[in-house]
Amino acid sequence: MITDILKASVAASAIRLATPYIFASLGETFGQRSGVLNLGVDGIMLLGAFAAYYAVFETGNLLLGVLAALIVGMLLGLAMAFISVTLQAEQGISGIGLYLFGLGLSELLFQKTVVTPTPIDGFPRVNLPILTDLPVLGEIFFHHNLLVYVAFALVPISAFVLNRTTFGLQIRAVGQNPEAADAMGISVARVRYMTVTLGGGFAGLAGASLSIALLNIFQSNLTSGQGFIAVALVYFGAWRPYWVMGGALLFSTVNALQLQVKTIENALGINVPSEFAVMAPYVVTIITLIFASKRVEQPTALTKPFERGES
Amino acid sequence: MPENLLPTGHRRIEQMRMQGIVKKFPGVLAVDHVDFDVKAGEIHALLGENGAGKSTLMKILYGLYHPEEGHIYLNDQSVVIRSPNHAIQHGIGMIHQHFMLVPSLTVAENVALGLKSSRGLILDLEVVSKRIRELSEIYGLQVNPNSPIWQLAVGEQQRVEILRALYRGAALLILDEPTAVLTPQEVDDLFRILNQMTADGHALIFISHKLHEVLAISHRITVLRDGKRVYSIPAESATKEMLAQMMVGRPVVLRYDLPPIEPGPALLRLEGVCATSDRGDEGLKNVSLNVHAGEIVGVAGVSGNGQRELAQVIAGMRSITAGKIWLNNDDVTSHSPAAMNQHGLSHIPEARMTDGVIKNFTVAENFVLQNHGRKPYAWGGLFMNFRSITRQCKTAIKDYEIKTPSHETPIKSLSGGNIQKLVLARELSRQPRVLIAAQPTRGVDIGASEYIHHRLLEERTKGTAILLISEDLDEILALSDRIVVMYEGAIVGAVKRDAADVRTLGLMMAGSKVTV
Amino acid sequence: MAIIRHFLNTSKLVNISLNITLLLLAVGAALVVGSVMIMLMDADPVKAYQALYEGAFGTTNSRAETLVKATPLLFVGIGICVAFRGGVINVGGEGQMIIGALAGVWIALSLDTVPRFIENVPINDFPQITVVTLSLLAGFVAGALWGGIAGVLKAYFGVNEILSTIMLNQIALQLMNYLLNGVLLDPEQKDRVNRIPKTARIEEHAKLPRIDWFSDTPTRLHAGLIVGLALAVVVYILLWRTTLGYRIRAVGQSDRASRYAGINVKRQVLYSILISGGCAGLAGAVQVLGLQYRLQTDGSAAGFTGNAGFNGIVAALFGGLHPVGTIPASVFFGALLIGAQSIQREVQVPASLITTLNGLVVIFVVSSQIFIKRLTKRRASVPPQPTPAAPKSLPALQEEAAK
Amino acid sequence: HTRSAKAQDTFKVAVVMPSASNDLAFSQSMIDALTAIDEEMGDGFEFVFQENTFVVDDAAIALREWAASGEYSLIIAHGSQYGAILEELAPEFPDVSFAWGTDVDTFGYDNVYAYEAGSDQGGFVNGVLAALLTNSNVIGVVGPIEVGDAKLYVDGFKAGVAWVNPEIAVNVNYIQSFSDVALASEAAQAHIANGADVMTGSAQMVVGAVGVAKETGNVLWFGQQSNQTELAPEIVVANQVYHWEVVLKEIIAQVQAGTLGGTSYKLTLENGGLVIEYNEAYALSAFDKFVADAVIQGIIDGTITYTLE
Ligand SMILES: Nc1ncnc2c1ncn2[C@@H]1O[C@H](COP(=O)(O)OP(=O)(O)OP(=O)(O)O)[C@@H](O)[C@H]1O
Ligand SMILES: Nc1ncnc2c1ncn2[C@@H]1O[C@H](COP(=O)(O)OP(=O)(O)OP(=O)(O)O)[C@@H](O)[C@H]1O
Ligand SMILES: [Mg+2]
Ligand SMILES: [Mg+2]
Repeated sequence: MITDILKASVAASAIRLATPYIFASLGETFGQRSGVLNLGVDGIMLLGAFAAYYAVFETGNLLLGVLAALIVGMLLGLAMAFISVTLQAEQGISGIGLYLFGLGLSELLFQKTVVTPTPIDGFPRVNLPILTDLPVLGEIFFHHNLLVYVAFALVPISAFVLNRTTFGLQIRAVGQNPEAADAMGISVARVRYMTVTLGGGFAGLAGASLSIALLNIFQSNLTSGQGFIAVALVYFGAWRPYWVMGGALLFSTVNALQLQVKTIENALGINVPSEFAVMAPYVVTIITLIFASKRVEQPTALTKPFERGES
Repeated sequence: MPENLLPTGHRRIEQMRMQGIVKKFPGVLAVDHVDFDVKAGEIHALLGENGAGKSTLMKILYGLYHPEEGHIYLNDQSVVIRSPNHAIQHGIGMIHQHFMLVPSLTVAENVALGLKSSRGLILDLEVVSKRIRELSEIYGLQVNPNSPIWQLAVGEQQRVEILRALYRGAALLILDEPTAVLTPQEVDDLFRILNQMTADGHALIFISHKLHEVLAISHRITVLRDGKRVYSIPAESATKEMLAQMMVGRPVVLRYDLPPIEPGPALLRLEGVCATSDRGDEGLKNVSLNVHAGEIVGVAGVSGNGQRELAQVIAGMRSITAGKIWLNNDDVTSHSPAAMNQHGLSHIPEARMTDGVIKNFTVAENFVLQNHGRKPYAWGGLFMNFRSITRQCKTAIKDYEIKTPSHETPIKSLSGGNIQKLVLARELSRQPRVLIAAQPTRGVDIGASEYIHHRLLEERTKGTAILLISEDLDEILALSDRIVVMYEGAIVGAVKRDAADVRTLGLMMAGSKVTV
Repeated sequence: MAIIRHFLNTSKLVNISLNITLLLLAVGAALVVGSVMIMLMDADPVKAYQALYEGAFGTTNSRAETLVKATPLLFVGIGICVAFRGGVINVGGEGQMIIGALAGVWIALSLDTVPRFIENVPINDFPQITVVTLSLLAGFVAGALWGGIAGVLKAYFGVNEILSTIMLNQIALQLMNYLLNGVLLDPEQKDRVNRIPKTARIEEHAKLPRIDWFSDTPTRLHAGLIVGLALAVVVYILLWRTTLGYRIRAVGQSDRASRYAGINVKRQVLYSILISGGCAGLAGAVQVLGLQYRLQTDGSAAGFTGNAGFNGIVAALFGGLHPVGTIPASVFFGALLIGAQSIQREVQVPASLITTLNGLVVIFVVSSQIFIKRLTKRRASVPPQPTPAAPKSLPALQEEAAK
Repeated sequence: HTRSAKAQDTFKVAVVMPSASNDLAFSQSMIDALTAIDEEMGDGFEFVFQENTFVVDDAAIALREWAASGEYSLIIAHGSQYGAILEELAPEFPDVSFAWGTDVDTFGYDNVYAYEAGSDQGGFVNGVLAALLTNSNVIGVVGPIEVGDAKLYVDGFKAGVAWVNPEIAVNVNYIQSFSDVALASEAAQAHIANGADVMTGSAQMVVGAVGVAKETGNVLWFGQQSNQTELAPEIVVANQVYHWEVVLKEIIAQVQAGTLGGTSYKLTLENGGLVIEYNEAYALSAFDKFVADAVIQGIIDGTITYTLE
């Protein structure tokens, strides 16, 4: 009995933990599929988190918060697109720059406006008629707030867009062989601007999911590096939305279990050093990938700026 | 249908004129005040050596490059072609010399790329596939709309390119070296299609380094040299020799006579070799083959029938599933490429740009790709000896007449012809006992081709065993002592030089067993 | 313009100085944007930027601190040059630094406690050179092995290195927290309830000597910098003068062509990240032996590394992925980081403003690279080849055609 | 500048601290203290600080600059991770006075003060109250890394709980991070899932945990380091709050008297450096409050003793 409760709560916790990763990783997937690596995800998440938090802090309107995060995220995505597509800047570095910028500015604005961490009323749990009250399943799947569901809904949508729409086809083409796409009359720059901006928006939502849905507070460096894990998860998922989600869930599940281990070990009487517990998700992710060992070719043009007549 | 419409329902381009076109690249006047025109129902051929400016001129017409000077007129209306998109809207299509396909996407996806979908935002691949099938019916171009490009042989990819252009119903179609990779039959098919298209009222521009093709298909011929238009002539009044001379500026030998040589021992031996192809099917089926010292064995075949796999297997770049391989009587079955090199193998790879050289390395660095760790290029295998590398490379540049500013130029800024010469120089300088030459003159102009052929014949007289893999039958016929034909991964026939003729070879390549 | 190009084609010097001018312009632009923010913090930009300059170059000490800050960036950056040239994106510098530091400090400490094997040799009389060399070596090897994990994963299991190195950073951190709270814990701390996770202090003979000959006031500048400069030269030779370097660069450019050439691609991938990790490991060891004299954790990686594992990448790329170019790049970046802090101290603006400013500078500088690219591209391309006279036989042929 | 000269004109203090000056925790507790002193001493006192100096070596630069400038009467390294730096720096500037914490070690230098918080004391009191208030007999603790001030507090808290009822399970979760709010909040979720109805924690990332406790509504929270009541007025019972001004005043007095260091100070309930601040909004039963006050008194006059594991 106690064990099922644990399982249920672990699963629920995993789903919550995975939410920001799914938002951010999906966004990054679009950018990378079109050939742009954005290492600045964490910075965008932070500014998105603050924007959402501040909007709600001032107005109490949650949708306004989401909107703010989305807009801020897309603006930063647009900036990243300008830097990496138009100015053809080395994507690795400009990403790090964007990260520092977001890390600093989000905290700066916070200190200038709200000053000390102050809780807000974030997205409440969505209560579904019967579902929420289902014994175990209810707790696992139907005890969450709106943004959690949005994140998971975005997975099939993203997959559909990438694989079944003309835009998706253009994204894949631009990421694999920009010259060819260009010769077929597709504007490589336009596609990349769109994906990176979209990715920024998703990253913004990832931030919002932390500050106004899961934690309902803001603090300096609220994400504590989750954006970088999100980028890693894109590689784990080999640029496929469903696999990316799988990676996020795996990572988060182990993380959730890891927290449980610490508390049930008293019962079991064993002693796991907390350092190793905390290590677990990272180790498991790598090991899983060893055994999955799918050698998927990354988008050929990833991190390569496109210019006509380059050969 | 109304007079000014094509069967595809698109508007005809009665006439296209380019006037006083100038295109500069840093340090190069690629196109120098060139006038060029083509009419509906006409095929206008464009000739010239590598780097003469043909592709550039066409890329301008297709909106990929923008000219510094000059005007383009469509049906006597001046137009500015800003982008490929724009060109497509004007009914101009282009088949690029270096394929413009996305390897990871399927044929259908590649065709659909950049087109409006009948379902708005959502892809309509079924519709596209259907139309593709129709077109391949009409023009007899077999391709499976659902197979990804990377699985297709070069020839098949070429067909996709053509299909795509037809699909878009281009009224004016530019073909930049479309036949470089096709077999005689394929070429005949292509020409049938092209004639059909001109009959329908298309205007066609045709670029090739193969003079007999040009003479066979085109109505008018224009020759470019170093960016200038040096000559324009109706096809019927032209001859191979004179065209060759026009391009190169000196008489060119187009036929070789092989001095009879007593073939020595078999230096390369394959016995029942099998291997899987990239497609995962049987790439090589139980191939047995001998190449003797002082002998050139030509491997003919439609591209994608195992030639690639054959070369890679011998070079140690592809593992074999069955059979044995000997170099100089040493069993080298499933040895590494390095080991193969050690055993005196040289290999001119098919994919020159991706396998043969490292684009961003200098000419000199590329010159020592395999031997960089050996005397005289390295001390004790540890430190590079640039002095001797430079010396050797400079000699090679001189001996092989490689056009390059210096030995320190990044090789990517050489023309394919010159890149190929460097590869040749490198491979021959390693004094091979066995040489694999895969598509040695693809896309290389006749001047360079002639040169390369002479070098191969020299090697032959030196007593090297040469395996010449080519889809250019003329080349095969011109150089080989013996010819084997590959079909679906197996050797379906072997012919002696004098017994060989284009027709029978063509039939074998098409799969029909012929015994000579 | 034409003249500029002419020079670009001929003289590299002009090209370099152009590089620098552009760099300064970019930084300038970033600082202008920054000054707006500083004013919004109702602080005085002029004073702030004075503080920045003073903090980085004003005094002997600040100059020394700039170099001290640059040292780990240099080590990591040099390693990044090798990795990136070999086509490996090593973002594991943080973890590799940590592991290197652990190994370095462990050797440095245990050389005091090894049993005497030679008679009458007091234990602490290991010559400084021996202890320091061994400790640094340990740092290099450990960092290399840690990087090697990602290398093996990439080469033999097809695990993307960006993913594995990001993960390995976290693992290394936890490892450090565990060891510093366990076997490596300072004996003095062991029996304290509120123990601080730090090692014992290393002995004099394990310290990298300070460099103090250039001034009478003591600074923290230490011999690590010299090691770094030497390493830059060594790695330059490695990359462009040795066959190993040739192979690494070849694989980085085209694994297909390398395979064709008979180069063992997987092994080169492994080598490049081994070397890269080693350099980062060295950075970690140097920080301990040259500056802090004991390893201590606040639970975060940055607490020890100061993000050198990431900033080193930036330095390397600013340095054109060239070990020697990385030297000025590291100093520039070090100066920036040092100066930024002094702004915070002198003008009392929030630290976050400084982080923002750093971000802006990085973005502006990296964005400015395109102009250099645009101008220098002309150097790469083919010079005009003289047009040979039209073929002699032209008129004849034309007559023939006319008939 | 001589010592005596310094003593007369305004007393200038410089502080370097690891996290944001408004972190509702360790760093803020120092800022609050200095602000309090500033209000008292007015013109006679000034302070500058460098916050967010989580990069340990960056603190070295700040401390060095300040020391070399000779402008500051007292230079504080507020963070146990800065010890190694002072250890190297102090001897170079023998006539500059340094203070650092939390630790007891003055390295035997006569220009270094050390200060620490006996946070186990407040931890004990919180623990006692927690034990009295729990119904499920499960208590959850969220900590950063298992060292220093945090460990001291948690161990004290455990002792307090055990003092009331050894049967009560105290689940401690060190999440190995001072900043990972998300993980802290999930740790709290885990505790609640395991039946915890009272929780506490240390360091700035616990805001996440407080949030969770607040949401569930029926889980109580005990604050540490600074007053966290405003985070969740409904469920915060009491906070142990640091008042560094107590030791700082002594140190300042010493420096003004010309002694630059050598002593190590400790915040205790006795010297008023540690204060249990109850949340007025929370209806703590008279009995529980009585017990808590008794325990505080007992610790002060030594009638209640406990051992930390
Ligand atoms: N993208 C480019 N950048 C710089 N120079 C170029 C570029 N493209 C072409 N050139 C220059 O323009 C000249 C003409 O090139 P072009 O591709 O038109 O030759 P070509 O006639 O197509 O050669 P081939 O017969 O090999 O196709 C070349 O000598 C080359 O130096
Ligand atoms: N980025 C570039 N910079 C300089 N020259 C270039 C560049 N791209 C192409 N060229 C030049 O354009 C000319 C033709 O380019 P292309 O790639 O068509 O080579 P090619 O000679 O046509 O190769 P192939 O013989 O295989 O057809 C070559 O002379 C090459 O030097
Ligand atoms: Mg061409
Ligand atoms: Mg060509």
